[in-house]
Amino acid sequence: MSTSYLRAILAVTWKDLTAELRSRELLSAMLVFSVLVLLIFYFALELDVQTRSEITAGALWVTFAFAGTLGLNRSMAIEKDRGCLDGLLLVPVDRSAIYFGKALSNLAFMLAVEAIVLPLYSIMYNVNLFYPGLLGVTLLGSVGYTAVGTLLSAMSVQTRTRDVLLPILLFPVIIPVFVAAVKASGGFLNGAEWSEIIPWVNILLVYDVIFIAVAFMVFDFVIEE
Amino acid sequence: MSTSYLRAILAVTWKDLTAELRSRELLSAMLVFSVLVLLIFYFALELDVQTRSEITAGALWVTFAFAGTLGLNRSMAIEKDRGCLDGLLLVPVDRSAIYFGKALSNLAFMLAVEAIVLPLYSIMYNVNLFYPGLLGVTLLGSVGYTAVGTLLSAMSVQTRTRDVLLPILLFPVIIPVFVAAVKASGGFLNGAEWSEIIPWVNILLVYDVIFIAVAFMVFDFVIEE
Amino acid sequence: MSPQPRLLHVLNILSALLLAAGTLMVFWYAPVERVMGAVQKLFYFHVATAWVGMIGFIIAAVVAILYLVTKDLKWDAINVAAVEISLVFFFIAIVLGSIWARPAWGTWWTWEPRLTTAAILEMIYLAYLLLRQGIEDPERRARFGAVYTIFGGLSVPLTFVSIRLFRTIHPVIIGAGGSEKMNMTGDMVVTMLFNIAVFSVIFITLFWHRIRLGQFAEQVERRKLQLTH
Amino acid sequence: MSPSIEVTRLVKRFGLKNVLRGLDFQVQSGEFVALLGPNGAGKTTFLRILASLSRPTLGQVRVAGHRLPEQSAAVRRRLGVVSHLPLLYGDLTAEENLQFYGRMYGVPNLNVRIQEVLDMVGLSTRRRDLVRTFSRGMQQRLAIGRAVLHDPDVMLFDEPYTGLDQDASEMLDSVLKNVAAAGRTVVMTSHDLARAEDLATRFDVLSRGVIAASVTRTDLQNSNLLTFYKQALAG
Amino acid sequence: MSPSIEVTRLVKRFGLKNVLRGLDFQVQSGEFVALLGPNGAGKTTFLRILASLSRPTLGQVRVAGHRLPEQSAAVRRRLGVVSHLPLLYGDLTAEENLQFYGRMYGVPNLNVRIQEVLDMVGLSTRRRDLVRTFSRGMQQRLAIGRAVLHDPDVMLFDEPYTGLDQDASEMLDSVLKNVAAAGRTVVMTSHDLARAEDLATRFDVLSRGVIAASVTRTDLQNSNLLTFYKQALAG
Ligand code: HEM
Ligand SMILES: Nc1ncnc2c1ncn2[C@@H]1O[C@H](COP(=O)(O)OP(=O)(O)OP(=O)(O)O)[C@@H](O)[C@H]1O
Ligand SMILES: Nc1ncnc2c1ncn2[C@@H]1O[C@H](COP(=O)(O)OP(=O)(O)OP(=O)(O)O)[C@@H](O)[C@H]1O
Ligand SMILES: [Mg+2]
Ligand SMILES: [Mg+2]
Repeated sequence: MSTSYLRAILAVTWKDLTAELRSRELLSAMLVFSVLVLLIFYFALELDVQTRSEITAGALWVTFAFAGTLGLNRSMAIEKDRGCLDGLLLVPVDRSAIYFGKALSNLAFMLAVEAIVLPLYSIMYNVNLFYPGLLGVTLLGSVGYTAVGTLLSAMSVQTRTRDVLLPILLFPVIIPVFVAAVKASGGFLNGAEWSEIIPWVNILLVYDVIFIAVAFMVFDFVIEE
Repeated sequence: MSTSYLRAILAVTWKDLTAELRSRELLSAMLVFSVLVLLIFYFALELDVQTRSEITAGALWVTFAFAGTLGLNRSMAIEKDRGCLDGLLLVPVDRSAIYFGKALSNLAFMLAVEAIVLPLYSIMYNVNLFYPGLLGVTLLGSVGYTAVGTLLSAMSVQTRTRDVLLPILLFPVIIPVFVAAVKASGGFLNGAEWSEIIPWVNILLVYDVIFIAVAFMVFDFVIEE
Repeated sequence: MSPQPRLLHVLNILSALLLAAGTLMVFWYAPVERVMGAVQKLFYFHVATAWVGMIGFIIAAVVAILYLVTKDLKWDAINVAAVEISLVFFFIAIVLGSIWARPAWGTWWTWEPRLTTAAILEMIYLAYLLLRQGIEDPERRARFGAVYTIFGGLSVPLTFVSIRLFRTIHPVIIGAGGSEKMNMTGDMVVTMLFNIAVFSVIFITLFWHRIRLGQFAEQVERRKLQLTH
Repeated sequence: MSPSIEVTRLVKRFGLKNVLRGLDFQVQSGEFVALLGPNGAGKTTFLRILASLSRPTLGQVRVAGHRLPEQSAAVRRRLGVVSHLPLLYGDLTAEENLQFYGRMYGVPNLNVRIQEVLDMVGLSTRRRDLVRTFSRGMQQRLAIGRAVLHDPDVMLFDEPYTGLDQDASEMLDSVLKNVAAAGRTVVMTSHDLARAEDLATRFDVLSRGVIAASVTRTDLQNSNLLTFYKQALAG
Repeated sequence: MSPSIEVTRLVKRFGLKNVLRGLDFQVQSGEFVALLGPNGAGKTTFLRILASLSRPTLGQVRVAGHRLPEQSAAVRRRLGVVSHLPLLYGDLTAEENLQFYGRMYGVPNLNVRIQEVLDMVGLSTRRRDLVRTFSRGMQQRLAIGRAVLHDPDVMLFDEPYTGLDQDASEMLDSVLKNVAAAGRTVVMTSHDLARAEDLATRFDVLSRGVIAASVTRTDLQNSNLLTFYKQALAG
């Protein structure tokens, strides 16, 4: 990887972080939204303590998925605002650099949100979530999620229905990552055998690698008119 | 109500319906999204048949709430696109006419989605959902939801964080309607006594009336610059 | 900048004295509760902070109406002040309740309707802050803030009502420890009422300070403006 | 007769920045004022306040005899506005856009009027096309059609010539000349001094937050608008 | 030397609508072409294809010796584009926007260059302000600064004078004159024939999907651009 390629990636990430650190709008919105999703679940599903502990992993990942969509949408909307996407298209760097730059900043936002939602959930539902394994799975899941999410948000933002299209494109594609993450997280939470967990972690790893590779390869087609 | 007032309301609703009927983008997006939410729930929560029947009402309403946000957001984004909101502000009709016009078209979209999700859910999970009471509750809940949602989406679209703000503003405020709708729907589904259901229906009614009245009164302040 | 009015000075001192008195009363006057022991002392602060927090939210809604009617930004300053202070008090109430819940119920948090309602209330007003953050024009910020606090104010009492129903239809069994109804002795009631009064005074004092802070910020802006142009 | 627009000591502040600083401005009916000034002078800000789209921080504003922002409803009925954005729905056709606005303004004989307006702005053949497929100039044409649809008394036009081709510019020239002749009031911003000189009856230069200079066409007679403009900015 | 831009039988279709219908176009380095044509003629569509922002439906396009869309990466390095939108981030300051684009283009001595560009477009004092608070003309100035930041060889400017005041227009005049003199290629659309006549070395009229007429400045000498333009459209 040449230095100019790296510099381009960092320039994209840096721009997103600068804008966000100035206002901190996106992060706070994603956070509040996550907590709201958890609250809504409570009212809707009225889960008693027992079922609840069984679905901790599921509830967490649904929350991450929704909050993540929010973040992805906004991060791409910024590119569309004053025609910036055209500006990016005109730039003489490999399009994959733009992809990695956006994916990195999206991942940063997602991890920041998770870093607050996990302890909060831990207090609210009185479960210990601080297993290194669980944290690892969270990281792996988030990587897969943003890898695909960045690609698809770049697509959806170029359509007329951009406000609504992202979750529709993203959710079905992400299901394998989602299921694997839920299973693996649940395994760690319920103290399952390592041998039971490892297949799910493997799936996550494989998917992350595949998704990143494919996204890397097709991003050119997506972002070009 | 004067005829020019009525005509203005209908002009706004008509415009939204025309645009939507031409492309059917929003409706199809809301529908696909609803189905996806149901699927995600299925994977995340892995509900067995029994718990599932208990949470049917909750799952349905979570779905409606999320799909509804999608619709509201898009319906207001259209107004913001080429400065149309300014165009609406310049028009010499009572602002409440604009509110009712938008609320009507939003309600129409929401009911259309529900009219498809309900039978679909009924097939997917093999539960009978065709109780007149349940349909009535769905209507009441949707009215309350769009009454507040239209107002708050008019606010959120005028902020810098418009892509993300609506659910954050809407969900906490709508909780009473949401809880009442879940409870009443659940009551009908589980064949509860009428006397147990009636308080929730009353809450719904009261809320619908209050929310519509207040929204009517304050909409002027929201849409004015 | 105007110096602190005399009454505010008096309030400062009064708040400090009352807080000391209230605390003394909690620890020396009120009896130790039989079932829960010393943790129960948190109760007085818990109830008092929750109380003033709610009052503040109601004040915010009332002031919001005043703002919309008069369009005087003064009311907006009061509206923000009320929400911010109440948010803090209410947060303290939740934290205290949480600390209390740990020994009482064996958990920091449980999904009991009242707690959930409290959490939602906090969320409404956090959303309010996010809303304001996203708007630059002060006048519009004030208007939207006012409208939203009115909806918040509507949502609060009705949420409580619906939660009541919630409980009567589906009694929720609270977590591990279980809770017997406290038997409040007369001393306890007196202590509780006194502390509510104490925190009300503290609330008023802080409220006043916060409003003044808003005015100072406004003045600083105006000075800067004169300097830059 | 009272002036059509009357602004006294208008101040508009964005955060810390004073954009308008005690601006005074008067227009009689029948006057055609060209509002000139460098980029960022505050022309758009000022027109938006006159159009009741933005609120003054301080100061009095009366348009068509009504106070702003209090009586904005009465003012809006008589206003025609062209702004930097076209204020059109991309997902509706040209015709549907005009239909919608026509209904909102309660325009009588709407279909006839729409035909007239479409002919005027030269979009009759494109009436059934969605506005989002329009080129920049076509959107601007339709925006002008929208602004004059209800035959307003007071026209606030912010750089209306943007993106218009020769034909459309000539069309707009004649529209503006006609309305001014009919006793309507026009306030138009423009960076095209030659065109302004051609059309307007009065030239006001907005600079440093106030009307720095103002001259009528008759007073300008033996001088040149560009020189006048540069002097106003310098002084 | 091969031509800087070479377009053969270019067709662009939107759905059923043929916007460009077998257009041929050639520009040598050092030429300054003014691309004229009525609203909706397809000027923007054409420039977007040259800028590799849109794909031709049919036909060959070569820019700076490279084929589009296949070798677009090589082309983009040498392009400077001003479009109808400013292509700027509203949540970043003027300076941060230029910094970002400068890094993406790998501009050497970036900070010095940014200072130069900001001075040129007259936004030095506003460098720390967020772009979304800029007036229309200020955004256009910065968009021009962005387009020339990396000192491109081929400039595609779509109505670059939009919203610019007197000063900024003069600034752009001199920029365009300099770059053309330095052997760079410029293709500019404009509806302002006087200005085009002043600057360009060649005038092409786009009409009904093809270049309907083309004339160099020397050939135009004893005629008038407006007459030429009208004839081209009529014929
Ligand atoms: C809306 C906000 C709240 C109000 C108005 C409130 C008020 C009260 C009152 C009046 C009591 C004593 C009477 C009774 O036992 O029913 C009480 C007890 C208690 N509250 Fe709260 N509270 C609020 C929120 C919370 C929260 C958020 C928590 C915990 C996170 C909490 C934890 C507790 C605990 C542990 C008790 C003792 C219950 C027992 O005696 O077993 N409260 N609260
Ligand atoms: N929302 C805002 N926040 C902060 N400053 C603003 C805002 N809107 C406008 N401004 C500032 O107000 C000043 C005037 O802007 P305005 O758009 O009125 O200028 P203008 O005279 O129309 O310029 P142009 O000829 O470029 O259109 C500018 O300095 C601009 O930066
Ligand atoms: N996405 C699209 N879908 C359908 N038609 C389109 C689309 N984009 C442009 N057109 C059509 O292509 C034609 C050319 O548009 P273009 O924007 O290139 O015109 P232009 O010459 O730049 O006009 P102007 O001078 O008004 O900017 C127009 O008739 C327009 O309606
Ligand atoms: Mg302007
Ligand atoms: Mg164009």
